[in-house]
Amino acid sequence: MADKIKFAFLLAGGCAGCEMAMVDMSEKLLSALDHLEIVFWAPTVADVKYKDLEAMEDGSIDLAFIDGMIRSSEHEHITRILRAKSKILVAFGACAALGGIPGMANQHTKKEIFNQSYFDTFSTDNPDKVVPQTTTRVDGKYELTLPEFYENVLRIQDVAEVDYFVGGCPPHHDFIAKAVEAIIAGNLPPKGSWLTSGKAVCDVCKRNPANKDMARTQVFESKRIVDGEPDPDICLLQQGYLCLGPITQGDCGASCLNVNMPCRGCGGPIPGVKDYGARAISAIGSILGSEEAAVQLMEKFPDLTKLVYRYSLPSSLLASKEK
Amino acid sequence: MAKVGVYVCHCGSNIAGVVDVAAVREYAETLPDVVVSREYLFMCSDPGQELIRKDIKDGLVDRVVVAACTPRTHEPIFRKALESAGLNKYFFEMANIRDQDSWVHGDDHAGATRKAKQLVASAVAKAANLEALEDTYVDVTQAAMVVGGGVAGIFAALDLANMGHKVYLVEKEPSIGGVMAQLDKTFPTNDCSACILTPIMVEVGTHPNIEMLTYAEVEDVDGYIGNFKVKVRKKQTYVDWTKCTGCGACAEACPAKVPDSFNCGMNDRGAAYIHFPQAVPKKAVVDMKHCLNCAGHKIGQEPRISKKTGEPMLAPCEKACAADAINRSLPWNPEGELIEIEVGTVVLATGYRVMEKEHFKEYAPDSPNVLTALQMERLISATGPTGGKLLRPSDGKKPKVLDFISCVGSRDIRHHTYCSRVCCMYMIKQARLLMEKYPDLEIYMHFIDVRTPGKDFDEYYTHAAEMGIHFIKGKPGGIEMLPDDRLRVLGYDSAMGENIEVDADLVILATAIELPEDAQKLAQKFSMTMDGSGFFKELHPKLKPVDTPIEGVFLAGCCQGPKDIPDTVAQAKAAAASAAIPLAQKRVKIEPILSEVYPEKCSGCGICVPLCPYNAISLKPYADRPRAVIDMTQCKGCGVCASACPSGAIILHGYTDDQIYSQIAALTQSA
Amino acid sequence: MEKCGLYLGCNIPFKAPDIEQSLRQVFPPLGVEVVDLPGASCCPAWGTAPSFDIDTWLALSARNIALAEKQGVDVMTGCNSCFGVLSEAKHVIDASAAKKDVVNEKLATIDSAYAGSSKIYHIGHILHEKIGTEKIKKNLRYSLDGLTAAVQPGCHLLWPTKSMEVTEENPFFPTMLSDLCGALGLRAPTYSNIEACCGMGAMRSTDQEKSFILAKEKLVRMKEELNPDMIVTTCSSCYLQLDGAQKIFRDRGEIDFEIPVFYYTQLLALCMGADPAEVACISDTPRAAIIAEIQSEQRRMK
Amino acid sequence: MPTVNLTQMNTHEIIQKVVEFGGDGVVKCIQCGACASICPVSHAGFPLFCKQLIRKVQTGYEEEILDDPSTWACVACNRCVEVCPRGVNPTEVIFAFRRIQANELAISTSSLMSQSNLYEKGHAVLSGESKKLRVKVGLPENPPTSVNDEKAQKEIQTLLDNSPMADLGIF
Amino acid sequence: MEFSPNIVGFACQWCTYAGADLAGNLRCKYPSTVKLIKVPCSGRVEPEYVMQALARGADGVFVGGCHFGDCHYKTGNYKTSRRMMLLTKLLSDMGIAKDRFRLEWISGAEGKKFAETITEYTEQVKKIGPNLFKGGK
Repeated sequence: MADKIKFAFLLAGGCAGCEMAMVDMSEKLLSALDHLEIVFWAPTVADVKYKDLEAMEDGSIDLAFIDGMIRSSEHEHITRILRAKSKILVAFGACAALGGIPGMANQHTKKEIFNQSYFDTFSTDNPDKVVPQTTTRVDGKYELTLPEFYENVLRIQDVAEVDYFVGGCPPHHDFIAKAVEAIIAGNLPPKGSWLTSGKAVCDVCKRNPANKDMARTQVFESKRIVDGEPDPDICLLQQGYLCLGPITQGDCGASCLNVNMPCRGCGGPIPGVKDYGARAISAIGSILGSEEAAVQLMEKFPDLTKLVYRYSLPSSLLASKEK
Repeated sequence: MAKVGVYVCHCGSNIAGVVDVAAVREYAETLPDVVVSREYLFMCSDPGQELIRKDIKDGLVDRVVVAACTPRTHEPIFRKALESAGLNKYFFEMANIRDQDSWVHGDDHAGATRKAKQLVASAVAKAANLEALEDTYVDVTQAAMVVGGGVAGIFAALDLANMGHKVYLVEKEPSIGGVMAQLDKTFPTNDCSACILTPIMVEVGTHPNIEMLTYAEVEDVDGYIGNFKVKVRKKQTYVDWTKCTGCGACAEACPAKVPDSFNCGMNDRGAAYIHFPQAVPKKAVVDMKHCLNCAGHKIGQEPRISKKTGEPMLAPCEKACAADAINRSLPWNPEGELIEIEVGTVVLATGYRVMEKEHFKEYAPDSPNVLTALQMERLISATGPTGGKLLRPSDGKKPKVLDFISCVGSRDIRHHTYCSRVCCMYMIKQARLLMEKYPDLEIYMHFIDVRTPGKDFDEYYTHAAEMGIHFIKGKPGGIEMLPDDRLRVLGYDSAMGENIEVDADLVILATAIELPEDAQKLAQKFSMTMDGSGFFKELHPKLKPVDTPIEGVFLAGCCQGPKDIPDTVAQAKAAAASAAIPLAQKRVKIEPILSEVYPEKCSGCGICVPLCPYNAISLKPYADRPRAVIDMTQCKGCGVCASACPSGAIILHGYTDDQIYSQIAALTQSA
Repeated sequence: MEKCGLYLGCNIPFKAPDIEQSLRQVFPPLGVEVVDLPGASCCPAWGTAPSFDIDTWLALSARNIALAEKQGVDVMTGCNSCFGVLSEAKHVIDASAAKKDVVNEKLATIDSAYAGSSKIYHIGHILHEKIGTEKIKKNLRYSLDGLTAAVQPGCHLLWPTKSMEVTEENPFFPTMLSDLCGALGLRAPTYSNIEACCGMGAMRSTDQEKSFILAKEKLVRMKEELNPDMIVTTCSSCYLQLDGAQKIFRDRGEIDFEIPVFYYTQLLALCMGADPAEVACISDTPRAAIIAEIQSEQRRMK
Repeated sequence: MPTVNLTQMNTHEIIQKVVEFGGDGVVKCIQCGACASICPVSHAGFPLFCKQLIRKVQTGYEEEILDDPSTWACVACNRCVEVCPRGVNPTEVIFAFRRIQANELAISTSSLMSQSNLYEKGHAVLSGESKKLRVKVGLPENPPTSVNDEKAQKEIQTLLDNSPMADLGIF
Repeated sequence: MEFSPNIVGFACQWCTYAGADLAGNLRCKYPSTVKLIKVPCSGRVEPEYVMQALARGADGVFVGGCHFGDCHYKTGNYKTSRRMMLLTKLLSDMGIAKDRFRLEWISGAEGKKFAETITEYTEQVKKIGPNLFKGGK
């Protein structure tokens, strides 16, 4: 057996859910650890500091995962460091690969976000109107610093070259296991690829009419999940619940569909798609049965953008607003 | 790496007079993938094409961009040039720098030149991403369909049949003949319409290659050139046509009163009727909408038994029919019969209607003495409501003063902006026929302009003036109703520059020719495009006058635009000849600009399946999973499925994502 | 009770106030409350602002319409010309947001604003469409059975249909006024030039003699074709022309007949029992005899 | 009438002017004559009715017809608008020309009276008899209009003062 | 220099592209701002194309198809209409000025309308000003 693979795991701007998913591999993680030597996984698993990472030699890490997105100068800094140290860098999970849920903040300016966070909410008590500064002098002598909060949420690939992408919020543990096994076996696609089956959720969804030898029909009325409990055996889209399964990579095994919830797109677009949201409205717009149905949809979903870009707004072709 | 050759056309001065052609050529040289860039006076000329062929043969270029007029007319020409030089003809792309540039930006030479450069860059970018495609061929069903049994349909059907092809002639009325059968005499020779048309109708009726489907309408069309599947509904006649001899006894016996459409509503016919005396086929129908169910004998029921006689009580039509063709006890299906016919080509000859007078409020439409010209035609016809006698509808008296008004609904933005083309001539014809028969009549005719451009037409008109018919240049703006049922036409005489009035017994309105509503519905079934005037649009106004955007479907007669009988017959014969070409070739080419599924990318979501307007997409197992597949013979290449596919598994050859993105990139490069 | 803003114009209040009086008397019993539009001006007449500057015309018209809008009522006019000017102005303003802005900019200088919420009706439309002949019949005290009228609807009530709230089924062969006459028991057959112009208005002020050509042709055809007991019109201009010109023709010996002329609501008021001294007492062509006949005992309804 | 040399006419300028003053239909006219046939102005015998005016404008006449009062005889009956098959809106062409005439003060003096009445009292038509007549029929001396309403008169004057009409010095 | 917008157009080959050619035949003048990309049907225009053009800095994007009922492929333009309705919403949510994107139905017989539409649309885009966004991927 060859040497153990030197492995690093970095949390950038996320919630650490992806790391929890990794742990959810359970026994499979244990057997994987036979092949992995964890050199950095702060702070969840290993007590290694940024400076320890900075001290490593460039290219000394074989494989690095990053979860979470870039929201601050700290995220960018450490991502760039890890990139330099790693032979293979994987953007792991929806935030890292697409911008994720936090990416929806790109519909708002930094100023709006600060106002909301530090002034406007009912529970905020901030009479001096204090907002975070990158540097603060305390007692006239101590200079304290904070990372800079960026105008926009960025993906990992916006600040560093990414070799592979994994979707999911979080990635499904069965799928992580497959990916890790493939990496260990050295069975990797060309760089820049997604580690994925390349198939949509529908391919693995037991509700897909095609999987039941039934014909798909057009949709005349859109529904939200609050509008009632969907029939658990029939395709949600057919029932009018805007499921994004057809547009989303299905390495999750249609987990949400299995619990009667529509897909919201965390798996990311099928490879080759340039813009997740645009592709989603093209597909959904196509199966609507009438002009009225399109109008009704927009009334039903007044914030359509946050529906179709729930996990991928920073990946949109029009990632930032026209100023 | 693609080797793109760019060829910029001067089109004489059409392009070069506005666009700096040399600058465009030089700019093209700087574009990626471009290996050679040339300009020439007329690229479509043989020496122009030779420039391209030589560069291909010399191995210099393997993709060709021509910047010239428009691909809509010239793409096929240049593709042929590529083919003859041994290059796949789909390695061709055109930049439209004439129709969409020099011709519309004549006052902005700099802007036109800048746009030409961008259009060339866009074409080059697409060209570099083009793929080789191959034409395929399918066999042609050896039969043709002609829709519409007027004079246009009659001649199209006869010519096709005489060439040896099986022809289905579909006509919505019980008889063929169309509007021409309603006409009295025809200009400019004044020969009797029925006399010249009837023998030809009989020829159609007896032709071994022609199957007439009268009282029938096209319900649905599927398929493509060479293999159309047309569903035709034969409406229920309630008369057994295999037995009916056309004697007309049922029509005479029928007590119902229905406005006779053949006589433009000027008299009544029965619910049981024969379309007109010279009908072909001469068969009766029962118009069930107006049937009175005499003797309580409803369709499909046994007759009641008379208490007096003990005999069954039959309706008069049943009793009158000696041939036993009318049997109301039978369970006639009101839906008639739906039959599916397979044909290789189709000629549409659905004809026209004239506008009703009700639209023209200023012309006293409520007066019975205001007639449309077609009503006038029936009024002077020997088979018309008065047996050919000129009588005033309000009181049956002989009129003394007649007044014709032209351009009623034509050349009028409230109705139709076009000239109906035949009105001037038929008004003059009617006036002449009337003058010849009743020399004491006073006849006035109001024109905006008298239009007589046909052979012998102007002589016909000037002779009418010599006969004493009064021609007045100026359109009347109104009619007043006088107490004695006469009509005061309020006119203006442009020649004198004076207001004039005519107190007329009869006013005849030359109402516009227009496409009937049912023809518009038919147009949708055949995916016809309509022109600005509301008629079926030919593929090219000059060079493809009987072709349509749907390959294998051709046009004849007034459904394509107003025209007279000689022009209609000429066009019908042209349409027949064109429709015969695929039949003679026995196979037709299918262009490869079609959609295709990459099954290994397909996720089987099935979203594409209900989108296809041609039902070309289905899900079939591929490596044990349901995957979409497109039937190439059904696909028309619209690309709606490719745009919808969430997996990007469908591509439309000739318009792939890569190709279009490269064009977007080129057009958003600052030029 | 439905309210309607009575737009008086110029001719009615200044030259034929008996018509104004008839308007004020007939509507309340028919269920329409007449609301005044205080401060209303000239519509403005075709020969004034509309002949000089479009925007000035629109602003003046819009100011009048705005008076009704402020009270939340529609406008009804007794004068055809006012109806034409106001309808056309409303049509032009409502068709273009830009025009509306221009108009409101002007109105802002006088603290007014045009919204487009009030419709423009002619009193004939209110009587025919809103009240209806059945309701009119129920309010009559005298019947005109056996009498014949020649009606004169007037140009501005007929065309252009594109800018009017209510239109005749066929404006070239109008029937509304004949219907309204029919409600009074009056026979009002059509005649050949029923739709023609009487020559009043701008034409009469430009060249009285030429305008009389039209008026005379109209009167002669009425006389020859119908021999009517009276002429009935819903246009104050036609009323003044046909009444006034008739006297002149007679004085000059150009015609040998006289036909009394009524504005429709005058006749209606008489049939409802109004005092002729209030509602029908100003005319050049004598009306006393026919008025006496109308309100005679034999004609009183049971 | 002397012969008109068409090449010496400036058609562009007058057409442009008519279009600017609201008669944009003038270029659509094909001289079919429908408007003339029912035009009261033509029937009454005025020389420059709708069709003639349009033709003359199309031909480039301006000075030659500027003083013709026929246009002021148009009662705006709009029947021509209703029957015109080309969407010319002849009434508007006449009014456009009237506006050109008005701006050159090529108008009758009697018309000036209406303008000043409108300015002073808000009514183009007034009558010296009116008060007497009104009292006779049992109405107040003045109707509830601008005639006796200073605020309303001020409003109308403001609108007119701020209009191009004010530049003509006719109030 | 006056701002001359760069407008990327997508035109169905049966209607709007033919209408644009007809504008040429009729010599109807319009600004040289729009450059058409020919597609078989407006239903081939993916919302992503519109976004890509805007992302790459096109000042305006124009999509032209057949009138309802006139689609050469029966129903393609209905699909276009529904997709573009949703796209318009997305673009506005993402802060793209309303007239950066325009959908019009122009038939092959409407050469004059094509010229008028482009003239009017160009004016609209001029009013918004240049697209400063250059983010195409």
